[in-house]
Amino acid sequence: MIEQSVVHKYLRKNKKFPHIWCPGCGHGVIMGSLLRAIDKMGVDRNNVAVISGIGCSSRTPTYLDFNTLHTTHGRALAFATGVKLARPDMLVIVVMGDGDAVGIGGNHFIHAARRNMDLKVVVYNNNIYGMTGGQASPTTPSGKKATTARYGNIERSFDICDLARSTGANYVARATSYHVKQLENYIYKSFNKKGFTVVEAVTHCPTTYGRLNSLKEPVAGMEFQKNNFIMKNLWDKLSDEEKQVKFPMGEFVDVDKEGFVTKYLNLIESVRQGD
Amino acid sequence: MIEQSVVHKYLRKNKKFPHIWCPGCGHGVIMGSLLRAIDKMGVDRNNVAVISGIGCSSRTPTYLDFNTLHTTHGRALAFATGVKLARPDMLVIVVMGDGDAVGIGGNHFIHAARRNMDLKVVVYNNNIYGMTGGQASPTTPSGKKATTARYGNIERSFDICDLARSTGANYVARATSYHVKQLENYIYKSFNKKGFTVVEAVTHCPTTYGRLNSLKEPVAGMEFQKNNFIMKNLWDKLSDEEKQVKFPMGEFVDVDKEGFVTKYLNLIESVRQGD
Amino acid sequence: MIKLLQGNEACAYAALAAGVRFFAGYPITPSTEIAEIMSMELPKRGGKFIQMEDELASMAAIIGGSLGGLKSMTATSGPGLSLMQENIGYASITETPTLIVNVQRGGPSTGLPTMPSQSDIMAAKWGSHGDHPIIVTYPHTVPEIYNETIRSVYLSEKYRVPVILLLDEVIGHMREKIEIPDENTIEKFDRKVPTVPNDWFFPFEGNLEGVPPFASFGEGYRYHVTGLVHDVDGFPTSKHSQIERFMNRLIGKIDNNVNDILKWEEYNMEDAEYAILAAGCIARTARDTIKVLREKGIKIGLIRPVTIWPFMEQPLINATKKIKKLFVPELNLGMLSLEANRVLKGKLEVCPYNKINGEIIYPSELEKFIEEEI
Amino acid sequence: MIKLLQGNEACAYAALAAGVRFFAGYPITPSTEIAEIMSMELPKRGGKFIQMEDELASMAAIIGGSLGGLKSMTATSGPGLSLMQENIGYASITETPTLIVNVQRGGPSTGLPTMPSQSDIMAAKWGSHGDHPIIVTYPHTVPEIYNETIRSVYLSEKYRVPVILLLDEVIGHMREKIEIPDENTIEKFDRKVPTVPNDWFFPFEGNLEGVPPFASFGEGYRYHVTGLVHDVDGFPTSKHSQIERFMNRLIGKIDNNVNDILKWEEYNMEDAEYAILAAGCIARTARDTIKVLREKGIKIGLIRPVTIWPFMEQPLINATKKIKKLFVPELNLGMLSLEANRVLKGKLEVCPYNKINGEIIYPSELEKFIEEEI
Amino acid sequence: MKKKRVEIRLSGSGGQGLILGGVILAEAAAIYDGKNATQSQSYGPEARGGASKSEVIISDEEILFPKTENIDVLLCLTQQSCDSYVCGLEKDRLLVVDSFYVKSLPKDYTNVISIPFTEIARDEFKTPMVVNIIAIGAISEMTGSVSKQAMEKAVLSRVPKGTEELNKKALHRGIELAKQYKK
Amino acid sequence: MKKKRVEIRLSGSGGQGLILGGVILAEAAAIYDGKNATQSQSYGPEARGGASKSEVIISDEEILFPKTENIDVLLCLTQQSCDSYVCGLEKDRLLVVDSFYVKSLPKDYTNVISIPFTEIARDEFKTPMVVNIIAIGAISEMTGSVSKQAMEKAVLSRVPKGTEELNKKALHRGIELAKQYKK
Amino acid sequence: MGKKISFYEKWCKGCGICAAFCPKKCITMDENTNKPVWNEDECIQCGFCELRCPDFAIVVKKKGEK
Amino acid sequence: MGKKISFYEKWCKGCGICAAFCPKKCITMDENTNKPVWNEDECIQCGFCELRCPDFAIVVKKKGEK
Ligand SMILES: Cc1ncc(C[n+]2csc(CCOP(=O)(O)OP(=O)(O)O)c2C)c(N)n1
Ligand SMILES: Cc1ncc(C[n+]2csc(CCOP(=O)(O)OP(=O)(O)O)c2C)c(N)n1
Ligand code: SF4
Ligand code: SF4
Ligand code: SF4
Ligand code: SF4
Ligand code: SF4
Ligand code: SF4
Ligand SMILES: [Mg+2]
Ligand SMILES: [Mg+2]
Repeated sequence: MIEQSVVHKYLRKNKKFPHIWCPGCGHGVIMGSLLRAIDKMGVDRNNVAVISGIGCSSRTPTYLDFNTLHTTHGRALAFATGVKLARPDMLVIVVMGDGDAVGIGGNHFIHAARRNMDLKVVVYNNNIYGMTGGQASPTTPSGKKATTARYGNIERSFDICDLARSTGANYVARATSYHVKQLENYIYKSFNKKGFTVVEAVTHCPTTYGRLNSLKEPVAGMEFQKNNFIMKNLWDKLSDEEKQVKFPMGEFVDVDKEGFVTKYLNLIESVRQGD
Repeated sequence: MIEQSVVHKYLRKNKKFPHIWCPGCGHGVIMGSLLRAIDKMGVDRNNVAVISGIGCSSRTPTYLDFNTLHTTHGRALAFATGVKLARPDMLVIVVMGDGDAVGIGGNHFIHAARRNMDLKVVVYNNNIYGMTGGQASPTTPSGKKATTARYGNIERSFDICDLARSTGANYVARATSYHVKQLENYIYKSFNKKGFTVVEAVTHCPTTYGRLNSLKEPVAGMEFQKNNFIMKNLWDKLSDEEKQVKFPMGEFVDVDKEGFVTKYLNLIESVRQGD
Repeated sequence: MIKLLQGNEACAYAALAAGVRFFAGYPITPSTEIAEIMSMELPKRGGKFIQMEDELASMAAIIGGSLGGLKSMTATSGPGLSLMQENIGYASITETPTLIVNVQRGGPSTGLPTMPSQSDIMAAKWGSHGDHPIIVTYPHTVPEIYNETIRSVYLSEKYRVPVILLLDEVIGHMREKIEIPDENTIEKFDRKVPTVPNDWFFPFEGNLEGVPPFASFGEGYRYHVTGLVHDVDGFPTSKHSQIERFMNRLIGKIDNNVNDILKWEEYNMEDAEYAILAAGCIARTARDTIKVLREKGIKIGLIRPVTIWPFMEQPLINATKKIKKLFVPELNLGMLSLEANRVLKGKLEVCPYNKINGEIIYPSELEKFIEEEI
Repeated sequence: MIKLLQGNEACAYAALAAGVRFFAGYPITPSTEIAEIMSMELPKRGGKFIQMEDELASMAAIIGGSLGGLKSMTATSGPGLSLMQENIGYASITETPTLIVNVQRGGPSTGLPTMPSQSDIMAAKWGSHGDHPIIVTYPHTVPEIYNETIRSVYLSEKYRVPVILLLDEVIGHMREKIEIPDENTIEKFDRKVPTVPNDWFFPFEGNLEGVPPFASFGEGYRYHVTGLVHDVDGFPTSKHSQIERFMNRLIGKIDNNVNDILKWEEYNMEDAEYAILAAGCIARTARDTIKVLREKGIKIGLIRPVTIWPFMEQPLINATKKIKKLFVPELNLGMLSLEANRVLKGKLEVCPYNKINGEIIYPSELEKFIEEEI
Repeated sequence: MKKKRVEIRLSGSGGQGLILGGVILAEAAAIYDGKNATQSQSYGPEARGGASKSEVIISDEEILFPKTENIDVLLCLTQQSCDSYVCGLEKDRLLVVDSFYVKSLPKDYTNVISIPFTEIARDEFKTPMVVNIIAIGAISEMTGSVSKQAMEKAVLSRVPKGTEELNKKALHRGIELAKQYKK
Repeated sequence: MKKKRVEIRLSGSGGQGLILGGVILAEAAAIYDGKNATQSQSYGPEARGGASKSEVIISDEEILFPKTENIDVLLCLTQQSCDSYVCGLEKDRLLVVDSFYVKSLPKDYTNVISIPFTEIARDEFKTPMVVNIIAIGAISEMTGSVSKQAMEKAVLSRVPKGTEELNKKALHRGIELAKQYKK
Repeated sequence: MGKKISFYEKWCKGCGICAAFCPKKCITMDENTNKPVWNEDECIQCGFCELRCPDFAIVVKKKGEK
Repeated sequence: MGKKISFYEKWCKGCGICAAFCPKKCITMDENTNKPVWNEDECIQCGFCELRCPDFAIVVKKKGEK
């Protein structure tokens, strides 16, 4: 007998599996972790929305049996804000690519964080514009190649977790498509919090980033993660030199500031009592 | 004989003075400091551009005898990026309101900082949308009133300096329209640096923010600054409680990371040598 | 209750009366009053107001709010309309009811922020890239603003289409007498919701009129919404036959229901030999002008589109059958007159009168123009 | 040099040959190759490439670049075009030469990102709010893309106006033979610069043709540029007479120079009884169709607009004088046919053939359609 | 002065409350007198600090064209507003100015009344806040387009709580002034 | 096979280099043989991982309509591409498949040639990289639309430095195969 | 495929991730089919191949389940 | 306006800032004109009234200049 995993429970039937992602694309791994985290929540799936922008990563909602919304490039958080305000009880999950989240969508990102809008963000960060074929994204590391940075990227890159932290998110964590248990765990923890939360899921794109930067094999991308991402507390102890080549993961922020939705519902309450 | 100040040297002749700003509006004070800083630079005024978005503050360029550009709301940094790349030697100054800079323009702000684009930003922060009549801006403090926040603002506000710092600016400082000598000094220092620099000029808008928040008299707005803004090193020593009601000013960042323009010119150099 | 209200105020109160419970917006002259009132009034009714970071986000948020089950709107002016265009197209292709109020000011670009204009008529229809269905309405008095706001919400919900309610600086800002109906007397309409079990629900399968029932998020119909061209099941398709079926239904919704959507008024047209075609504040000028011209013995009437898009093709042809000349005064370089020319196919002469200097057209000038042309 | 180039490649190389030295853009299918080539090639020529954070910023940056003295361009597709609209209006009102390449794909919204369409024709003209001058061109072969890119840069600089070069997915992505001229043989044109001393310079005072000379930033003319309506001195005005003068010149620049701006081609029209009006990839279909129909004895020709906006009003009227029926095949719901109807005023029947299923029109289907209609 | 359509322009500086004044005039006519009325005002940067204007049209018939074309009365509370807005007034129409602020009267106007609104507000009412109410009281009386009762109701429904009596007095003082200065 | 317009569709999986193959064929015809040629390919998500296609039209005359309408030859290097793209081919036209990957041949096609391109590449050339060159060698020969010299020049101008000899050999091996398998 | 592992072959894209990171090295990629093959005896049912498969092609039976 | 201070009266909007923050309190606002009036004798030419005037209506002669 063929077994099913929890993941399969939430995949849409007859929706053209296998999915469109390239062989070995990390996006599938993240989607699996996301689904396991949702499953752990034990919520009614009618009360879950998964919202995305445009990009390879943003194809996620297509496959999932929830209320799903595939919006315009970079604007997912703004759409999600509307959904959340209309349905304050709904678990509103927003999945975005790095370009989607902090490239074209950067303003919505920092404002949703500032408002502490009660949205659960998972950024699939492959350090590149995958869907359009490998142009530099705001997280492409300096010196790395992209189809619009053939001579090596001269721009600096955003640290998505740091941006989320400094603009006010309640919960911020990072794991990779290799560190799949941590990833699931962080996503799950973020779902249990109010306010704006961000989990950065570092992932590998063999087809574009990989091809241009000697990580063409899916396994190579994950090897890189395995060897170079270390827990934050260990990373903190590294020398400055080592810090240049290793990357921290773990939980960066875990606070409980009041979210926008709570505040607004309180406002309604008080205005109505004032009547 | 009627004397002229250095400021008058740079004002456009016959351009409808007095300017359109309300009586006592802090924007005029900031513009004065800006002009004195430019004067100190001793640069050829043909080689200075002053670029703005839309808002009361963004009327600044209209009055100044440089290459001036009054663009669309929130986009000044993107326009300025083009000007700077076309004219790498030009001193490109970007003046924006708080709404312009970190409201609608937030994405350009964080990306210009990330790129360390060689632009000299002065944000006129009056904590409100002045031009349109007093709607909440992303810097309106929580609890304060605005015409779209009659019940008190439930959103948190951005700390512009912190946003500039965390996204990579080379120089970040804050002064107020009351602390006019510091203001001039910080602006001057920023002009002498490469890369992205931000001076936040905290100012008062008697007409909108003031009217709605019991600071209707211009003098009251400046009194508030005088009493509540203190130098960063002193502020750091305050108790957490005191920190809630006082505001730090001074220089927050002063580093010398390579700016985008330098990097691009080097790229051209190396590509051409490669030929 | 009789009140003296600004056009923008009437618009906001009408939206509330029509059941709008979500507003997301960004301030811009001359539309800001609408947002300001909504920020005050919505919480009283349990509704939600949010000032977004820009107009792109505002349009996105109201689509989200609408999908979440709330009647949703935004308000803006020219520059904001341009910024909303991408997401207006998204509302079109996803068939999400949304109301966009656009109070016109002088363009292009920042243009003349405080002066009247009618130059967004074309942008309202064609601004978003690609063929997309849209309805545009344009009242001319404060009481009509009230009614048209309600009708626009209604059309938007009924046809699952973004509706742009055009106002202009003149009618948006002027105060006028209006008798406000009791909110309870206002016709209630609710979205048509699916009536089949979950598994049988095809979210984008049109009924006879072409409009699918609308399941809000959270109601148990877990379907997919995308801005990609999609099949009846909501999933992206690249099959040419499915694409064609989808596009035909999308556009057909409007094309097949023009009679229901179109609204226009005729004044003094019974015996008219000449006619004016005008909308918004200029229709007010035209009506005054007609009074004077008629006193002088000139038989002239007014045709006033209330629904601007789809354009009143057949009604205009019918109304002008006996007309010798059609005058089209506008605060733009000729937008309604382009349409009139297209529709009338040379059957009668179309005389545009275009004013773009930031001022309304005065009855005296229109009178003079018409007298000279006759 | 003979090469096999993609349309997008030809566009990029032509822009370089035309002297474009600044490109700011944001990737989007099916236009991305243009940005990719520019990022490689510009530094070699001392030019600047920057990938901006979005399309709004891209359009803004090239306006800045152009004001700084570099010939500047961007490239995008439908959704990006929508996002650029506000700043395209800004380029119009500030008269800043800029080239926007828009490679059309299926809309609305995200639509059909990899399929051909011609549905941005209207958005190219009307997308930005307010009346604004703009020129739109649309070649149909790879060699013509090369030439039209150069002509578009030229028109943009000459008339100080944003030019939108429309391509479509078919011609943008196909590879075709092209003989590339030596860059040195390409006609050089430079901006007309002021010839008066600083103090005497009125930056927005039109010469006889309506186009003011253009002083780049840093050249000693310290003037003011604003998106507000402004007077000849560049400063905002709210005087009605100045507004009117300004707007008339702005629009007049194009209206008074249509003969110079318009370009179109006629094929087999000498003895034609029927005609096809088609542009871009569909003009290719039409030319093949005409061959077949002519073999069958049907006297049919093609009128192909190369400048799409301003529309070829008079040339179309002239070319169709003896024509019985005009066929207008398009990959949209009828955009050129709307214009044809407007211009021809019922003088001959306009038969649209609209395909919106993501596929190009095949010669065989067009042939069948025409044969049935004749 | 009895006309079907009366056009009134109130002008002054931003803070003088003339927008509210116009609204009260229009509400008096439209809501309490059962006539038709429209009110509009200038917006934008020009309205900031400098001169500002508020226009009221009152008519027994439906008001369509909503802008003033033949102003019957122009009120100017400051010199700047007088300079800016007098151009819309025919030479023989009524011009009412504040005698304290408007020192240099425009040439050739034949029907000018100069009233010390500001001084009266300051001296008699001890607050400049009522200057707008005094002024519209005078204007309503001069044009005869709105009834005293209607004006009173409109004023009371619009002014801040606690200031009703003060404003009512101001209104009546204005009406009195009109009678006193009427030519 | 001598025709004015020859339409060729090359299909396989993303990594097999058929886009380049198509470009080389078209360049050979257009640049080195002085004919006209166009090349186009499928884009988008469908092109990712799964089946991909590249189309070449070669003609003595000007090529206007740039898409295939009457395909003369279809090459399929994988089963998936064969399943996806065979629909455009008339039953009597030439279908060339890789005998290793394409096991289930579409029904009713009367003109099918099955060649072990992949195996030859692996066994004789020790690299799968040349499979596209072998295949276009065969196709060029079968259609007779491009000269051997032109093909050689086109291949040499396009392949990475250092692999010229290898690819030239692969090309000739393809041409040979065509002769060998020709019916 | 036996007791411990269920394998959805049709969904597998042959990326090799499962094999590369199996702690017991009990997965090998079949050279011809480019699909994984399990040596179930060695498998400790850690579940990592399932968790890391981007295509949901693997289900590992939980330890103890039968 | 004498030696130490030049005052552009036409540009002054009467906001009172100069008067409020003069360290020597030597500026008063005229009640009728709502414009500042200087008591130049007290003035130490610190320049603050010039620096803080939002309307560039004040020029303070530098100390020592004549
Ligand atoms: C307005 C707009 N601009 C550009 C695009 C083209 N586009 C589609 S996806 C994408 C980038 C995707 O990158 P990312 O968000 O990192 O997702 P990934 O594909 O890497 O998962 C771009 C630029 C678009 N669809 N819309
Ligand atoms: C796209 C667009 N949206 C909105 C506006 C309207 N608008 C003009 S200025 C402004 C806010 C100005 O606030 P800020 O930038 O803080 O400047 P201030 O006036 O306070 O100096 C707004 C919303 C606009 N001009 N364009
Ligand atoms: S292009 Fe990259 S991100 Fe996109 S599906 Fe392929 S591997 Fe994944
Ligand atoms: S509204 Fe505020 S910011 Fe604008 S000019 Fe007046 S005081 Fe200054
Ligand atoms: S990880 Fe999954 S897709 Fe990759 S080879 Fe293993 S089973 Fe196949
Ligand atoms: S469950 Fe663990 S041990 Fe077993 S095959 Fe998978 S990865 Fe290897
Ligand atoms: S600070 Fe300037 S504007 Fe204000 S009162 Fe003094 S001189 Fe006048
Ligand atoms: S210069 Fe200084 S002391 Fe003199 S008046 Fe001005 S502020 Fe006062
Ligand atoms: Mg990415
Ligand atoms: Mg502000």
